[in-house]
Amino acid sequence: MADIEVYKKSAHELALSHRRARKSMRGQVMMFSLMIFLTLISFSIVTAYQHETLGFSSYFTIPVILLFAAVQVALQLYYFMHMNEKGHNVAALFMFIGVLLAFAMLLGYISIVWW
Amino acid sequence: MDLNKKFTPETWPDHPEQATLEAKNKFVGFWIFLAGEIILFATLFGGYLALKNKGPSGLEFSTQSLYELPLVFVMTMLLLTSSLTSVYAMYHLKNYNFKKMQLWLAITAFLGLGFLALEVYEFTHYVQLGFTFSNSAFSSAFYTLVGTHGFHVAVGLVWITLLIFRNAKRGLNLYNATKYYTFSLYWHFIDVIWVFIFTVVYLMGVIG
Amino acid sequence: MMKGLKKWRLFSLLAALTVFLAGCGQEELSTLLPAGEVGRDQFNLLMLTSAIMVLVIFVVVIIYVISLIRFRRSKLGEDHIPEQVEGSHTLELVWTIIPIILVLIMAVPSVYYTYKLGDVSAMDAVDEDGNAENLVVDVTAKLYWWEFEYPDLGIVTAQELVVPMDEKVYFNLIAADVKHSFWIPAVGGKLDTNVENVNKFYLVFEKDSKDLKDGVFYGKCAELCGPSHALMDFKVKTMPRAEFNNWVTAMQATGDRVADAAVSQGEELFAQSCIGCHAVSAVGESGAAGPNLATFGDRNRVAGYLDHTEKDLKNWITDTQKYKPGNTMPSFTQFSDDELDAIAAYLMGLSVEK
Amino acid sequence: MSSVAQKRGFGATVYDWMTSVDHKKVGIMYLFGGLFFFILGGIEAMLIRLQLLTPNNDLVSAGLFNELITMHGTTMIFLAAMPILFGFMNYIMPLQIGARDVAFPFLNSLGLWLFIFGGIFLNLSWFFGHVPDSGWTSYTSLAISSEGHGMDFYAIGLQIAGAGTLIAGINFLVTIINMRAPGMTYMRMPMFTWTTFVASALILFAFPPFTIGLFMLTFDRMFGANFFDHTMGGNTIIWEHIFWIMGHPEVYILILPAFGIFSEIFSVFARKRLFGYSAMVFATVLIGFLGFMVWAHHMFTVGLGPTANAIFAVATMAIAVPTGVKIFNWLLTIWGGSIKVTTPMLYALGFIPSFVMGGVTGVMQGAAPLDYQLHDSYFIVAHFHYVIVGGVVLAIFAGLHYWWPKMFGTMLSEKLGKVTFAFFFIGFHLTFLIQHWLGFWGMPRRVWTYMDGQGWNAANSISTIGALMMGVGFTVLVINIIITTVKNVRVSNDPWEDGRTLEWAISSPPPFYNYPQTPLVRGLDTVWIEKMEGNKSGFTPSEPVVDIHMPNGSIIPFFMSLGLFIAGFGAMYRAETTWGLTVLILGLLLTFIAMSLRSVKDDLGYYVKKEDVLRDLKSKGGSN
Ligand code: HEA
Ligand code: HEA
Ligand SMILES: [Cu+2]
Repeated sequence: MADIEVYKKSAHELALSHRRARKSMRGQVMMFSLMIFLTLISFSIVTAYQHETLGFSSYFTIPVILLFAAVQVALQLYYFMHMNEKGHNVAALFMFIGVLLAFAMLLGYISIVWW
Repeated sequence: MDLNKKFTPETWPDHPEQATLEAKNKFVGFWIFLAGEIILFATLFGGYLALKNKGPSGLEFSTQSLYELPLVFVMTMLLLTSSLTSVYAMYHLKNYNFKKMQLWLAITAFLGLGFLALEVYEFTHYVQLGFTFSNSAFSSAFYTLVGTHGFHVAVGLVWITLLIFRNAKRGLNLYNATKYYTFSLYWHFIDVIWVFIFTVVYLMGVIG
Repeated sequence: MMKGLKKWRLFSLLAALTVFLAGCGQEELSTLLPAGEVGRDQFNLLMLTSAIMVLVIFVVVIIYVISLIRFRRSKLGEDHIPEQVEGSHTLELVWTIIPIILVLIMAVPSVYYTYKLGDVSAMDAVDEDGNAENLVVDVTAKLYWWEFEYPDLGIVTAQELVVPMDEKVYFNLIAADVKHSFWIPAVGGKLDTNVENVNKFYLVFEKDSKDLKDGVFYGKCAELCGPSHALMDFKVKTMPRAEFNNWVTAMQATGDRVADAAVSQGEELFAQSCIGCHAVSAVGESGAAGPNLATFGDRNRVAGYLDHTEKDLKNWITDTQKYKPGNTMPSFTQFSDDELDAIAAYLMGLSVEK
Repeated sequence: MSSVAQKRGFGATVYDWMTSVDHKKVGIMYLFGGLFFFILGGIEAMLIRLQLLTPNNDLVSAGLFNELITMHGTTMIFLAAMPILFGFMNYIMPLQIGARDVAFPFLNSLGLWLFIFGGIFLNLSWFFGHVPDSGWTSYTSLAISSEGHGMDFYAIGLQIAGAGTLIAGINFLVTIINMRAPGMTYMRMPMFTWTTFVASALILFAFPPFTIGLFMLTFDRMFGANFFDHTMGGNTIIWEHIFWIMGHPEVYILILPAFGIFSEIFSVFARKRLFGYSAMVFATVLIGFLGFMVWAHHMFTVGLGPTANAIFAVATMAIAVPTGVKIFNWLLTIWGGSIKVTTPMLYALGFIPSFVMGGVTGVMQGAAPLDYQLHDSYFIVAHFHYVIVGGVVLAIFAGLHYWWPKMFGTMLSEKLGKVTFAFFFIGFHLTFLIQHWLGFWGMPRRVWTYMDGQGWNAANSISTIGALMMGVGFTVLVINIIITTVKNVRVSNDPWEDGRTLEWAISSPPPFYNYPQTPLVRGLDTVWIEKMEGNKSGFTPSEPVVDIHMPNGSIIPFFMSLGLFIAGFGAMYRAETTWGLTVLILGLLLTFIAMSLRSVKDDLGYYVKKEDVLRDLKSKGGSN
């Protein structure tokens, strides 16, 4: 719309916002390395399981890789997709309901209604 | 909105993706759409889990004999990295640095293309082995789940290519900032789904 | 005068009774006249829930009617502005809690019966000699007909289920082509016959079907399965255990029955044209393309629903698609009238009860 | 407005409607599209009932009967009831929150055209002679083995229409979240807006699974997949789950907006604030949520095992509680009010006992062991027509009478309205009450005929007579609409005189930009508050008159939908013809090109000049 108020930042404010952005970008890169790390672990323990080197049981491996997947997803959502920032209430609400229903549905399938 | 309005880094708003009502609508609408996509993929995962390794008697293919982790690992790395590059693009969007943003988006697209090429390679490889779409219930479920994700990647690629070319001359403005931003949301979401695919389909498939 | 009045009273009582009984439907297929334990459990649940529902409707209607009478604008005047009440926490609490209680009253027996009716643990029980303790019937639903196999007795029949009274009869249900559903309304309902897995449940038959109008209970297919879904009826004969044992023996004795071309013209024609799909011996296994006809003469219906007469039988043989669209039996138009008579006579003679 | 349109010539008018992105025009098109399909579905219902009039009837053949019930169910649910409700949502909801349009006008039009083309696609099956015939539930063992292209029409037609539904749902959600007028907090939103919100959220989460289910069906039937072929390892029960995960929320998608319509009507014609507003909101949300947790109650007899049956039975019964809260709140709304029995109110009053009767039979079916007897019998048919016709259809008729003056600026005849009600209401109970007993007496549903001598004859005849009465009632409604339109007596802003929500504060019909000035909302039932405080217009602006930004119309949605429509035929005939694949590709290409055009072209809308708005205001006598 035409009536966007254009606010001109002072040089100082501009510098500040750039600094903030850079800082948050550094955070993103950190999170990225964490994701890569988790992925690596997941692949390694499954490979280890495959080659029966370390004697991992599937009861250990499967929950762990699922947990790692959940963590990665949370990182993506909260950092890369900025759900940690404000103004995301609606987004968070709908994503939560979505996840909840998806979870309930899958749980229902797998545990009680699927043969 | 005046399209010709030129911004400078000083006048560029902090949240360009939500600066107008139209932009806010798109922003909220896209998130809501993604929430629907969660359920869509959950249904696919449900179907896949139910039909995993199910086929006619004498089914020759199983998750354990079929999947190859090294390839999947490379694909995963490509897609994860492309997620980071699109974060860089958004970083430059906020800083009103159009050129760099386009550059990072192009890199993102290339990584995505690499991913897609590997997926096509994987599928053709399986088909050559005889694991076709009609081979069994398992094969149908596998191709549909992974293929739907692949289709999303392809859509994303077309989308970003159009955006990059369309705006090359126009530069950044409040009208297209949201378009870029929703693309990046979409791209991250594709990554989220992939995380579950490589975990539930491939890693858990290899375990058995 | 007095007498006339009495008569009139008696008459009206009778009338009321028939209306009431008609309100319950017909004995051979009404869920309101349950003829076995399972159906009775379900009927009791029906009565309980109906009572609660009537109560709910009653309460709602009372409030509704009173407010309609009391608060009409025509009574209150055109300018009346009622007080704008926001709500009432007490009232809201009341109409949240009372329904919760009502729901709980229904939920407890529902859960109880769900487990009770789902309990098939005794199905595979065997006595010391390794014989099955309970009667098990394997039901296969096929496009518009039903096959009943008694695996422990080594016999097969079709279209008419024969069962003993006053004991649990266990069923294994499956469909051979598309999904159907197995339902004997008067005895208890109902379980789907899926294509990919066997469903198990039990029924108890407590009434002798001899006393019914047609001498049988009606069974229905309750899942849309194609054009002739409506015609996929079957019948159930119940009898005391001793009679049932006799029936089983007679069935087992048909083991060496074959359609012998030398005996009669009808048998010869049957051996040429029909034997590929229809067996005439009840001994064997399920899985035939057409219904087993060993007891055809004892049956109550042709093709599950037509009158059991030679005329209907001949009509059926010559034009199966007219009577059951979409069924898998071809029509036999090549027979002459004499030949048809012969086949019909032969089939009507296939019996184990006479 | 309409006089201008007439001067412009027929072609231009049609083009104007085809390209319109105005939520009011889109709403009207939804409404009439839905009514058209309602008549189709109604004619199918009449044929069903006529076939069942007597035993051994052969008015229609067995195969045709299955096609009729399938198309009746599918048409009524997806193409009649839902679109008509979308029509109301589209037209009324933005007015109620004081917005000038929906959040995505372009997508709104796209949703409409997807619905229309999907509906046409499905119904073209009649002309191709391959009609869906596996029931509206399309259980897959039958749907997979069904010959011809009937089920393909079902799968693709619903896929297209379903995409439109999803788009509409998202659009409504965003509209309500982002575009409420100043002061319109969530807890001041009219009940109809709230139910629109929750129903849209249900659409958001219920339709994606169905999309997947339909794709699986399409792939199985047309592209050689094996999801539902058990000989290849497939599993037909997956379809049943997916269908009901959509199907159960779907029935609440229908009933919640109906609840919303009645909530408005009760408080207007009882002149009283909705009793327990916050409890009503909470109950709506709770019903929506529980709606996702009960899908397996349609599958009690599938053999899922006692544990699953028990859990779903209890969850199902739980829904009675929030629904009861709503019923009693309505009762307490009219209690102590000043009830004026207008036609809309008549429908609302008819709704309460009818819906309660349908609802309680639902709870009976929720008792799993009892449902073993009731499932797939006529008892079920009775239940769902009681809730759907006694709830949704009565709401649609009520809404038509209630909002007709707002939408078309002229009042439907009250007298004819009451005649319609009498025929329809009596006919409805006559048709469906007796069906409960048919179910008890062992009559399965979906039977094309029944033998004599089972004691079902009289009841079936009564049922058919009732259905014909409904037909008469509906015909009177159509006559009413025609007469009213011809007479065209104009009405004021607030023809019911007791309007409480914002839509009654602007002219009937509203100008295309809705509000000359965005309103300021001062509480629940803001117009009522204003009127009570002596502000006759019921309206307080929140801004001076300024230029108004409006979206441009566009023909692109039409072509996007057309492309999918064409592609559908290609997909269907791909295997057996040489042209199939080409048509499939061409259709998709058309859609794709239309989409790209949309995204490449800048479309920034236009402005209504302040002076024009002021002039409009003056010519209306400065009423607001
Ligand atoms: C608008 C549509 C609509 C609505 C609102 C409902 C509402 C409900 N439905 Fe219904 N239903 C359908 C449409 C609808 N249904 C359709 C179309 C089918 C068949 C599909 C097919 O197979 O083709 C179906 C089938 C169906 C079945 C499956 C039956 C079977 O096939 O075996 C069941 C089983 O539990 C069920 C239950 C319920 C329940 C518990 C409610 C509840 O929401 C009702 C709640 C309301 C009340 C209970 C009344 C008011 C409450 C009070 C006054 C409080 C006090 C009450 C008590 C304590 C009981 N429905
Ligand atoms: C929104 C949903 C909806 C609505 C409104 C209706 C409305 C009606 N339905 Fe039905 N129905 C279903 C949804 C609905 N239905 C579903 C989902 C099924 C299950 C399908 C399946 O098994 O797969 C079903 C099944 C079904 C059956 C069971 C079929 C069977 O199992 O064999 C029957 C039988 O009586 C029936 C009857 C009716 C009748 C008489 C109406 C009436 O209320 C109709 C009223 C309509 C009118 C009165 C309009 C008539 C129009 C005219 C008369 C023309 C006039 C024209 C002009 C003036 C221009 N419906
Ligand atoms: Cu339901």
